[in-house]
Amino acid sequence: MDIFEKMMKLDRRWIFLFLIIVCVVTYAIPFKVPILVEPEVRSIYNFIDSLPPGDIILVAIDYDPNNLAELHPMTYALVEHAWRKKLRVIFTALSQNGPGMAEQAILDISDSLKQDRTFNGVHFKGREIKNGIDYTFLGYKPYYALVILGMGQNFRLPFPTDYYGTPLDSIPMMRGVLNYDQVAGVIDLSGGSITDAWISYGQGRFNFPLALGLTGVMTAQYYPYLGSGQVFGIMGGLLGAAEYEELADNPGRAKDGMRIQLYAHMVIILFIIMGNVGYFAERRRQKREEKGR
Amino acid sequence: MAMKRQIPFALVFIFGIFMLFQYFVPHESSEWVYEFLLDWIYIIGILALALGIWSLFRVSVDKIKTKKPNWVYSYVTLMGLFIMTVFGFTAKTGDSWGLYPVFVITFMLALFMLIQVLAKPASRNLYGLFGGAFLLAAVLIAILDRTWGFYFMEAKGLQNSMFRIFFDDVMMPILSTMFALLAFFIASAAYRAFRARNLLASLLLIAALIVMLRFNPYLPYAAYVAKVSNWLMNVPNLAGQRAIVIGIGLGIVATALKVILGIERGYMGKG
Amino acid sequence: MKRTTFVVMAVVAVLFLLSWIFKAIALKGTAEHYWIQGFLITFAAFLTLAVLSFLYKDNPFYKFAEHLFVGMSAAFWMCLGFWTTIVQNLIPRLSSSLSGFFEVPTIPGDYNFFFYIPVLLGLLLLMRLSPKGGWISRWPLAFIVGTTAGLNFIRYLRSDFIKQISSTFVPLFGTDWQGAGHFFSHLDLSATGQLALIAANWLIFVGVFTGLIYFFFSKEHTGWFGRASRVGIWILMITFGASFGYTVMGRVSLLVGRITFLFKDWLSLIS
Amino acid sequence: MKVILGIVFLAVLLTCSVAFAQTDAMTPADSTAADTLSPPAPPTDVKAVDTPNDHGHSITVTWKLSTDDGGGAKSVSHYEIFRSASPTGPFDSVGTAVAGQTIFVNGGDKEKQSEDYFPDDSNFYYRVDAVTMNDSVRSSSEIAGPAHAYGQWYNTGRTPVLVAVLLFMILTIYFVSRARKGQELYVRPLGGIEAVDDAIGRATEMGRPILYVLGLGTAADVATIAAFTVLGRVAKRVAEYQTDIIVPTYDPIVMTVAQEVVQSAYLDAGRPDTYKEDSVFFVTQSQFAYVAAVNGIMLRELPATNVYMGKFYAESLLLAETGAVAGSIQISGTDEIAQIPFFIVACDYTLIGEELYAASAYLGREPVLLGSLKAQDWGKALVIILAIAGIVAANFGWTWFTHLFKVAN
Repeated sequence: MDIFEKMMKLDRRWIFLFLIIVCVVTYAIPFKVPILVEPEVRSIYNFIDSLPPGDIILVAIDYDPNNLAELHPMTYALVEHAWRKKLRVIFTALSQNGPGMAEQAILDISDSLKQDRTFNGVHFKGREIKNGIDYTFLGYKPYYALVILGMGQNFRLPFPTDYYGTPLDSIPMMRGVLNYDQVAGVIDLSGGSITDAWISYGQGRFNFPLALGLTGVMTAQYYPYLGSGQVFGIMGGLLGAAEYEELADNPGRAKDGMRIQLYAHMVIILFIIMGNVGYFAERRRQKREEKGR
Repeated sequence: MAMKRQIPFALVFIFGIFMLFQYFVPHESSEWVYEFLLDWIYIIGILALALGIWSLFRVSVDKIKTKKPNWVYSYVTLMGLFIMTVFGFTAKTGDSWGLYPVFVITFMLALFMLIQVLAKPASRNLYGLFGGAFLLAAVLIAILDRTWGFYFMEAKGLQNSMFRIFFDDVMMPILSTMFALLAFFIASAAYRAFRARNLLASLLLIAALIVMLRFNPYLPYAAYVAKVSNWLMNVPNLAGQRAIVIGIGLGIVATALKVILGIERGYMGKG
Repeated sequence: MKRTTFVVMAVVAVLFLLSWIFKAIALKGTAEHYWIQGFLITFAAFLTLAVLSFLYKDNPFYKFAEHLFVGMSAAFWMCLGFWTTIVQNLIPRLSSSLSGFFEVPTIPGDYNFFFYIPVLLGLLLLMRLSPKGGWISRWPLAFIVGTTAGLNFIRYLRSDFIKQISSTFVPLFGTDWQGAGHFFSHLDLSATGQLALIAANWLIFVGVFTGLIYFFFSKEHTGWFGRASRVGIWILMITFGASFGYTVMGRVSLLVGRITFLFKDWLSLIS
Repeated sequence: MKVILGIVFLAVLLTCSVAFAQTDAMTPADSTAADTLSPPAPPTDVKAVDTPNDHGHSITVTWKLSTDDGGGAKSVSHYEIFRSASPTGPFDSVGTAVAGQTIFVNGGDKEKQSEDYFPDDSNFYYRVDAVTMNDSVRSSSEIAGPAHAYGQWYNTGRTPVLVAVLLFMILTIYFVSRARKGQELYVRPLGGIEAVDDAIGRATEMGRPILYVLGLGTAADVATIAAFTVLGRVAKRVAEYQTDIIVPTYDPIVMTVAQEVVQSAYLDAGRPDTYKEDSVFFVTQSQFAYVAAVNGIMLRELPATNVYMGKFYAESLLLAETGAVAGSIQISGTDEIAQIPFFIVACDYTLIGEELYAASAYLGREPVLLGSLKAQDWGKALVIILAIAGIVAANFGWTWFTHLFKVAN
């Protein structure tokens, strides 16, 4: 067996071994990989970055633990960025198993805000994030389409109280906040059909700026909404989250994940190329042999 | 004969036609029947699970009985089946588990012995005796130990910490690792099949490569590759998907119609 | 048992024990039941590795994990189905005394006695187990197949047929067509966005068209028809390649989850 | 040569994408806040009627916008809708609609026990208030009514679907009856199905079984029903050749049906005595446990051929790759679009989407089944014709044509 034939008929277990070694090594060694930022993620970052302090955004944490791996990093990167910019955030969790996870994320992000940090050369002083002042967590209500429609009339219709049972009227941040009109924009992070409801019932009816965070599998089918202007930005999967982390100069779990993804992809591509080189060399040799005969 | 052959197809026709035209009747009464029928299907499905569990049990015992290759592992299956069932119907009432572990082990041993009765008719009496004794012991523990109990009436078993621990720490690791095997298999499948053998294979290969390279920042013209891959996903991919979806829709509609009209009968067997 | 198998088993057992002890010691400060916690994490790691070992070849560890998983998951779904469907949805509708027995609140309704029908159908299905009454199990099957065939007929006709057709209705000559003259006078090559959109729409249309031709079964694929169906299969292959390439990313992230478990939660090698 | 052609084809596609650009996002609309004391103009022409095309328990209220809707100092922020059982009141608020809306559906639950119960056949009166940002600054419309809710027997919004249903039924019945009369029908060869017979022959030669995987579908999935028909054919061949068949199932009802199918196939082949009851068995109703078990079977029983037909999800590649390692010939067919690529890559033959449904007709070679295949093709021809007509309509701005395809929810 010559080298080309070996390249063509490699035992798949070598591929497995190589893949797992590459994954473990890239996971264990935290080196930096450049991340290419696409315009659809940059527009979300720019949107948040350009809002004046005190503005309100709505972050819909509408995924459940199944999609945590891909969408959680987006929540962390985006909300931390928003709070550093002193924006106020309304959270919803319209997926049944979501609220507990969303609450945990909010508390985690609040913790990281306590430290002084420097992002993109700008120094941010740590501060305490207070429920009711910096954010309101509305929690879960069934029938997400109706909830989205209801919030267009008044947040108090679907959510008379927040997740913790406090009436919205007695939450300082919600004073004078009636519906989407008082919200600068909505960012929906979802791994399912709730996204469609935000586009058709939310953005379609009430015309607020809407950006999406989606799982990798879903991303491609939502690009048309970007073209039609219904959505101003899309973060797709771990890649989108990593791009946001890159923009916000706040490397987190998405960038860790991307490092592995990138090298795993390269391993797979390498093997594909190898197989093809072997295949073509073999074929040429066979042809030559046929001619020689 | 009619009971065997004609009535089933008559039932298929009646319910099929009803569900078909129900869609056009918004009236409450039609909606009401519709909801009933959907609930029924669900309930029948759960009752049918008994058939499945019985099949699993019988096949496993049969393997042990006839000593087919790998018969030893059938014990593992049966153990998993029974241990999880026990957990699903028990819960602790007090602060501690008391003799619960002893009970579980005794009960498992009793089941082991009783399976031996089925598998080894030669020494049936011996195993029967031991099995009965262990079963009696398990029952006695269950009656006498008040720190935990059987719950056939309340869904306490689902909150049973053992039920959840076994789900989280035994089933989940296997499940997610099985799922993760996909990462390896996708690599080996790509290596094996993505060869530019002919035009079709080359198209498959090139499209896959471009999309896989979409976020590789080391590549020259990386931004351009990302754009091209987005375009591939949104234009030719969309067209192809749409053609397949329309085709599948037609196939499903035609097959469903054939089933309702009794033209397609392959699913019902004969005789 | 072969000698090597025995040695491997022994080594694994020793490693397992060591891991258990070390893990328990490591957890001592943080967890209350650190011996149990240590065992569970070690066992989960063992199962993870057992499944991963399948990549090398089939082996006793994989067989163990597989059989355990099969048995436990069957019991798990049975318990879940029993508690959530039978006890919480069916029993409360059947009779108040039964639901009193199961300690669930009754679901009032005027026509609840209809819920005896699925119970009856479910029992008919179980008749399969009897050697002579097997044929009667076809009745519930006919009910299920008929109902869902009617349901699917409408569902797919609507979503895969009518909706997909109307989504192919896109302008192929610009967003607002006001005659050819208007189109050409506004044809500005610098406005690539518009042009690209039109080109994309054309390609989608051609793709759907040729893709559908590929799926024609009753006409021979020769002549122009054959050529169109060739283009159709090209588009389909690009679709498949692109979707394959696109999915790789999601699959690799599944692996990351398992690596995290092994190296972080179990071995604590990576902080 | 073909490779070059493919590359050229791809290059053309890629050039098209050069210009592919995305339009910019839109900017948020400014919210206006007005502080006034004089009330806005009331909404006019208020009408209350039963909501059409529903099951009752709902009344639709429509009105004409207040003249102060859409800007100005006394700008209306929303409308509040009130209802009463008598024209003189008292009126209760039943909901709000944002400014710019002219319709409100007042519906409720159909269950009498429900708090939100909305009775049919009782008269109600409605009033609509135009409300400004200051909640107390408002003006009321005239009272509309009486109106009562009732359920309809036909949903006019779904007529397009009815037309399609009837059309399809007529097509199918027409072609089936023509086929019954004995007209010859051509069916193009399907690679995967042609391979089935060879594969069974190969299994017999090698003395190895055939593995038939029905996937994760239930008896409710049409793909699984199509897979049963293929199973019947395969099982019959298996019985004739005296090979073994293994059918692990995921759903107990699917298991029951599969047993029926295989048993009667053996009967058909004239060998009911060789049918083994345990050849069709239940594994578990958990996706990955099922995969683990089937993978194990593949490596231990070493089937000569693996056939995958029906509904498959993420497990498609796990199964097909393991089968490839075991060296089995693999034939697959599914209507799960996301899984077709994996089968294409890892299997020897793949039935793409609709081909699975055609396979049952193709295998049976019964004229009636082939007739329905013809109806399917006419359906596709219709799609193409309608699509072209629709595109023409879209380019000429004939919106009425698009509206023909609008289906109410």
